[in-house]
Amino acid sequence: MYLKSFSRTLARIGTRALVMASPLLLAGCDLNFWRMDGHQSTIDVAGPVARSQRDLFYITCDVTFVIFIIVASVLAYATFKFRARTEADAHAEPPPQGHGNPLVEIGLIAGSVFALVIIAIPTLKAIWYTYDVPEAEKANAYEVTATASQWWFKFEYPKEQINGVGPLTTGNELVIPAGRPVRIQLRTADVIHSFWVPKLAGKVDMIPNRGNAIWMEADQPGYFWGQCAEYCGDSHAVMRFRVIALNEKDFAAWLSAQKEPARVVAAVAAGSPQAKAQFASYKINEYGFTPKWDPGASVTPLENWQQQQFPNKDENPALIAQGRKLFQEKTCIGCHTVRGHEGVGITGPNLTHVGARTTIAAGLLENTPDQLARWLRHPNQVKPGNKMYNGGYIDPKTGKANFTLTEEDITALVAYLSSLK
Amino acid sequence: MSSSAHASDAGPEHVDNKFEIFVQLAMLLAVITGVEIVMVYLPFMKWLIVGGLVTLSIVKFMFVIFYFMHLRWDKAFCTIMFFIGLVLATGTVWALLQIFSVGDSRPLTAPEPTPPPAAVAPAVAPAAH
Amino acid sequence: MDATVKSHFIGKEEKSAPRPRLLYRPTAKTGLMSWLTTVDHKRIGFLYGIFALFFFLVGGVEALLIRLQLMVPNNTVLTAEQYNMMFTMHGTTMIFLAVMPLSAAFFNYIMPLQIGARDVAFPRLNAFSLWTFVVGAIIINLGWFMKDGPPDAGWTGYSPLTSRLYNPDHSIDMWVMGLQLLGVASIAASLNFIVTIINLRAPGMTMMRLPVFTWMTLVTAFLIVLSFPAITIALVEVMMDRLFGANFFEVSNGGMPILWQHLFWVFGHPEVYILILPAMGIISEILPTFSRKPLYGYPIVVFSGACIGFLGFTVWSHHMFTTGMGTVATAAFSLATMAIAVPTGVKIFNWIGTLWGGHIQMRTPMLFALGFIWMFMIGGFSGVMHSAAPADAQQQDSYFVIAHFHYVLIGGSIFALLAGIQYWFPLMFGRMVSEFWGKLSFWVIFVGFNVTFFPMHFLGLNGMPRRTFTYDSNLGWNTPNFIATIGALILGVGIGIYFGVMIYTYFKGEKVGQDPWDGRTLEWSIHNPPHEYNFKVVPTVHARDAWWYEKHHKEEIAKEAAEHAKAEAAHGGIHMPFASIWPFVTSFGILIGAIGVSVLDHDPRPGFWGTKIAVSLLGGVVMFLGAYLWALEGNEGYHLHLEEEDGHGSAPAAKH
Amino acid sequence: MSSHAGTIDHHHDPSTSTGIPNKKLLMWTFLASDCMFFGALIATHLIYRLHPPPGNPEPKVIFNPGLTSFSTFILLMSSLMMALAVNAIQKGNLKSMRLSLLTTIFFGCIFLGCQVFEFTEFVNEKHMTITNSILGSTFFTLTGTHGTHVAIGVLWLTLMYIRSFKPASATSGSWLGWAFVHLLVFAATVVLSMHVVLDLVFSALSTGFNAGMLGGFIRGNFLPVAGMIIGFGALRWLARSTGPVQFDEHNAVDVESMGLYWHFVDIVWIVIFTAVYLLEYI
Ligand code: HEA
Ligand code: HEA
Ligand code: HEC
Ligand code: CUA
Ligand SMILES: [Cu+2]
Repeated sequence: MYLKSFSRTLARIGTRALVMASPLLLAGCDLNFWRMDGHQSTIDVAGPVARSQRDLFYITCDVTFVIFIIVASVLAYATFKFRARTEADAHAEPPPQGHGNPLVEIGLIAGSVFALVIIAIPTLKAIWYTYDVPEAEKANAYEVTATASQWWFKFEYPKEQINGVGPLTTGNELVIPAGRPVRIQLRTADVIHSFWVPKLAGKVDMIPNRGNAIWMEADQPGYFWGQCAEYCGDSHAVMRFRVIALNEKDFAAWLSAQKEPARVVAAVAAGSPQAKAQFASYKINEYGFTPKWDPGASVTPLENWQQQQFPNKDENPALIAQGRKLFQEKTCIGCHTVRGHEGVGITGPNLTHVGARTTIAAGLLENTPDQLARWLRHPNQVKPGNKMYNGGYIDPKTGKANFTLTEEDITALVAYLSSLK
Repeated sequence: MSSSAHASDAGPEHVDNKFEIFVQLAMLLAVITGVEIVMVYLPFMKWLIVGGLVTLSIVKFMFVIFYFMHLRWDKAFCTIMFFIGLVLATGTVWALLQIFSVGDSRPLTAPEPTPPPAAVAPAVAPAAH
Repeated sequence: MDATVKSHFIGKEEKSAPRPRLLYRPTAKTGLMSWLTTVDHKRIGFLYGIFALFFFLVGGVEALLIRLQLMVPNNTVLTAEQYNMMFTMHGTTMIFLAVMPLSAAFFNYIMPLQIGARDVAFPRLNAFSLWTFVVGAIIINLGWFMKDGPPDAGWTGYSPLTSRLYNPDHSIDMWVMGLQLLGVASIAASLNFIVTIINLRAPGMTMMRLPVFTWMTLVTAFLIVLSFPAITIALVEVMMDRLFGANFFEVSNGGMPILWQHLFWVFGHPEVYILILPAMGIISEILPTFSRKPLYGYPIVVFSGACIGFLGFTVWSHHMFTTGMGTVATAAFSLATMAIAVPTGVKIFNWIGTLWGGHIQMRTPMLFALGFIWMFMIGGFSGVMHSAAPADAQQQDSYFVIAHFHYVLIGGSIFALLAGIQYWFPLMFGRMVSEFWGKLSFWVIFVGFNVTFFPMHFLGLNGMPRRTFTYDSNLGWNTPNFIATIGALILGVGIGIYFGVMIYTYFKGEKVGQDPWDGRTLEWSIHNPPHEYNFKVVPTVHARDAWWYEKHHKEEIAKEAAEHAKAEAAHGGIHMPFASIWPFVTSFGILIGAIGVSVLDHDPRPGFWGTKIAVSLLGGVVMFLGAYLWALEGNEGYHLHLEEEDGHGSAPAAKH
Repeated sequence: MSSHAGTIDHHHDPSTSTGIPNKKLLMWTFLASDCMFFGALIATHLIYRLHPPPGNPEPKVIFNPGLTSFSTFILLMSSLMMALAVNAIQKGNLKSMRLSLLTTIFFGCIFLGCQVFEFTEFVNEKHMTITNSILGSTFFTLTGTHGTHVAIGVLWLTLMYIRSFKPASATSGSWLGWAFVHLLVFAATVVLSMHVVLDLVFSALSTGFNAGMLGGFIRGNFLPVAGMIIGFGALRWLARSTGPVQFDEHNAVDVESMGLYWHFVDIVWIVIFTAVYLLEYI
């Protein structure tokens, strides 16, 4: 009787599951997700630290998988073998009332301990390995300081001092040398954040009043996705960043370019700025974007980044000059630094070379004129609660607007920001 | 039941003695406290004094729980019960102090200089100066 | 041990002398008043259960909203703030308002029956625990109805996100105060359970004869009384910071936010065992019953339970592997965490041993129990993967953790609790859930659960962080998220069926007689639904599976019971505690005070009697009066004489 | 069973499985829990002492060893009195128990008074507050929580003391009313006298103690002082003997459980005294 209802149940569930799954198949979903080869994969790794962590994970997987197979087979066997199959069976005399066997127990405990030892030894090794740059390579390690704020990252290069200004500072895109260990000091300006570039290394938290550090190394030059991994308030989900690893030569070139003050675009042709407000409009509450780099595209993300380093072709100097003026007038300078130009603020990311980044707003938006305009138009919709809105556009105490940007202003500002290569 | 027998032998004599035990114990505790207060000003090695203070406190502690709180006369189970909490609490406090005394836990605001923050710092003994 | 002796410690007989008006003992047996004043452990257990199931549905709806938001990339079902409130409330609700009270419901209802007691040691304290739990739940959820909104700092409430600077509104105050009260309620209830199990066992019920569920109740109660103080202190510190400007977590004055994490997890890890041990206890009751065999290796199962409880206090920092604790601490906590796999494994092995050679009856509770073993094992294995600290650096705060703990929490705790409801339903209400619908609900839940949470392992390893309200479409997370959402809907349907069937059965289900499963422990020896006094005669226990033994030694037991009945009658009959309104009043005072402290604004006007202070004080006074009158009314009871009652008693002679 | 004989075995309760009375077991379990409670608080304090931020006040400069030693001694003596109270009621000696309880309450109040004095001094003269430094936060929270425990203990002792007057023939509601009156008078008297004594100490500290100052003080505080004296008179009257009461050796377990709590508060202070105060002086 149980059997009958049981099989009936199974049949029903089977059909049900099929019905449920069909929209999924129809939607043409990528059913290869189990390959786990996304931009933030912890499996498809690109550096020694992440590799040691993944290999340890594989060991834990193997050991537990073997145990699972054994235990599960015994469990399944017991369940089917000792099932009461008939009504009579179920009401038969109870089986012998045995109470256990100490030898079996001790054997199983010993087995479990043994399995754990197999996991424990590589674990200990990896703990010491991932803790700090290996002694032999210490001298070669490159030092960077990363400071998180709600909801963006500041990167400082203490070795690259700029006269009278302090260390080289960038935001949201960390450029590091490839093939060389990098030691990153992790700091935070407000709450707890966590620094995570899955392909290069597991995360380490950025905790107030605590001097954490992480080390990582990229095997090859590349473009890596990172994300804040500790819940840090409203926009935690969109607190992202990128790491760009360059070979020694490119890295040196990049450093010297970055140390330059902001670019000034000379006015070639005089003429009134042609303001055009023709950017796409966005729905309220529409976060994020769909970038063009999917695996298999013709341009790799790194190539894309490299192209971004060159000045745009059709720059409009008048518009840019107008933008530069607005940058001052609209008090952007209070929060942002554009070294060599007017800004001195440190509340927001350093924008000296913002045009040379591939993303803005902490890895959230692609750095295109469209997206820049969108950011300037609605910083709060793109990134709820961020300080550029609360504090920049509106005064959080009074709730009054500090200033407004017209579409013309935005066009000019976008032109200016895009020119900052 | 065995308890009746137990009751009579643990009964009256003990009860009468307790008054004196309690008074004497209180005197003893007062003296120990006095010794402790004097001890901190003695010019001995730090570890010796800390050790002495901790020992004396434990002695006081034990006297109070076993006499004033009757653990001595009660079923052993009460002692077990209390010690489960006491041991776990002591262990947890100890572990927390250990964790916080390694160099990695040094807060950034701590006064000692050592410029590279996460560098190895000497472990500091709890609350000892 | 002579259980019939009336002790002076219980209180003296009161000649029904006229009492002060305020101290009249409530006598209502039905109606609202009877529920507010009840001290009957079964009614209290029932109320716990109802509240817990209600909050389970609330938490479930929150979960579904979470899943809907994550169904497709860049979705806009919820705003960022709403999403953050949702997962905070989902976690808090499920853990503190669903699983814990549901376990407490079973502790209350089943445990005294299993040890042959007529009630818990402190019946009024028990009522107080219940109402204080309700008050805590109200305070935590109050935010939904206020402009401040519910808390949104995660169920772990990591400082400094909970400070005034980053969360200026009252939502965090409510969270802090609510958790504080839940702590008070849990500790009070657990103290009660500990004393009950240690002291109120029926004659012959030695510790090593306790049913395993009762043992796990005991271990859980110990975990609660020993771990909750840590979070209490942590919450006090947050409260001092928020209300009085103290500096515990204030970085500008040298505070260290990391301290919160330590204190939270000193509580938090034992807490997860608080969630699973009762479940393991339930499983250890169901498997033997439906295998018709005693539990394999009883002493080892008990010992491993205690062992898990103890080890649970030594591993808290495995939630903090990414906080840069240094090598030695990380290694120590990593190894200690792995060690827990051993006692847990022992339990799994012994459960399989119980099945081995049995006559396994595939009834609904058994299905859930077997499902539990499978799912919990998978969850446990991903736990072991976490315990390898460097590997955890990649998994921490990713969906891999979400997968891990939903496997142990749903596949573990919830499966076992659902099994327990099915298992004890006939005892509680005298009706039995239909096999077909019960099994259907199991399979839908089982499938839905796995479809929801298995893909999350892949999501986590593919780098999706938890607590993110949105994600981009180019990271390879779309499909698993979509599948998970479909799974959650299936799960929802399954739970819907389960609840629907339960409600139907409560009103219309098939009636069953006593002991329908051929049970092994004492709760099956009584009439169902149980009488107020549980046992007509306090049973005498001769063996581990006491009821099984009684069923096989009928004459001997019948004789013994008759003697006991006589002795008890000579002592004035069955002693029952009076009902009382004062625990409720005390909790009500706490409610007022808590609202004063956590919800009201500081009164800007000068003077002592700002509304905040006034309301808080008023609450304090009501609470004090409640407690004082509670103390003054005394703990006397009355006596029941069963002659006039119907024939269904507990005496084994009277049954079958 | 012995319970029906003249003497009661106070360490055995035949109605429970272990023989330990329920209340006592409850209290011991609660104290086990409270160990974790104070453990977490003390750990917090010590951790911050381990890592004092710059500009944190130096405890050595702030603490007042004389006062603390005095209040430690007082608390020890209160523990003694508490033990004697339990001893007395176990023998059925109600009068002696009441006296011991009152002395315990008295010592408890002195301890609390010392703490109020200490806190006032730290805040007003040493300028350490809960907000201006981490030491202030941890110190005031830790010792304040302990003080709250003491205050709850005093309240409990008072309630127990009042309950010991419940007439054997409690046939009407009148006793309940009197109990409330008793409690209110007790509370008012305690608060008033602590107020008066502390004021006296403060003014003695500022002007020196002599007869003239005392006269001036009494004149200046006529109402509180008079209230205090009336309060004591009323308490004496409320405590007059009115025949047999419902409180005897059967209640010993109540008193004993309360005693366990009180002693525990004392041993917590033993730990605090060493860990928070004494260790700072080495
Ligand atoms: C019911 C609740 C429950 C249970 C029982 C467990 C059980 C375990 N948990 Fe889990 N855990 C949680 C609930 C639970 N957990 C929650 C809620 C979180 C997240 C909190 C948050 O951040 O919000 C968490 C997070 C969590 C982390 C932190 C992850 C992170 O954030 O980085 C870790 C790390 O070690 C961990 C480990 C373990 C281990 C080792 C066990 C072990 O007890 C498991 C033991 C069981 C087995 C191993 C299976 C059976 C055993 C055998 C068949 C024997 C043979 C096996 C071996 C020898 C391997 N858990
Ligand atoms: C016991 C604890 C418990 C339980 C039972 C659950 C149950 C579920 N949880 Fe759980 N969850 C947690 C504890 C729990 N969770 C915790 C502690 C967190 C971390 C919080 C934090 O980060 O702070 C978390 C976080 C969490 C997340 C991650 C959020 C994030 O980090 O961004 C997700 C995402 O999918 C999720 C999903 C679910 C789902 C789908 C269920 C399902 O099992 C729910 C099933 C129930 C229902 C579906 C509702 C009942 C049915 C009806 C009302 C019938 C009507 C409905 C229909 C017909 C559809 N949970
Ligand atoms: C109150 C401070 C404040 C003001 C004023 C302000 N910003 Fe910002 N800005 C920020 C912050 C903070 C961020 C980082 C937001 C994030 O990503 O979370 C930011 C980010 C940006 C970015 C993206 C930078 C990057 O690397 O991701 C741009 C571009 C920008 N701001 C431009 C402007 C312009 C143009 C103005 C003036 C119209 C302005 N900001 C005014 C605070 C401010
Ligand atoms: Cu920063 Cu999350
Ligand atoms: Cu844990």
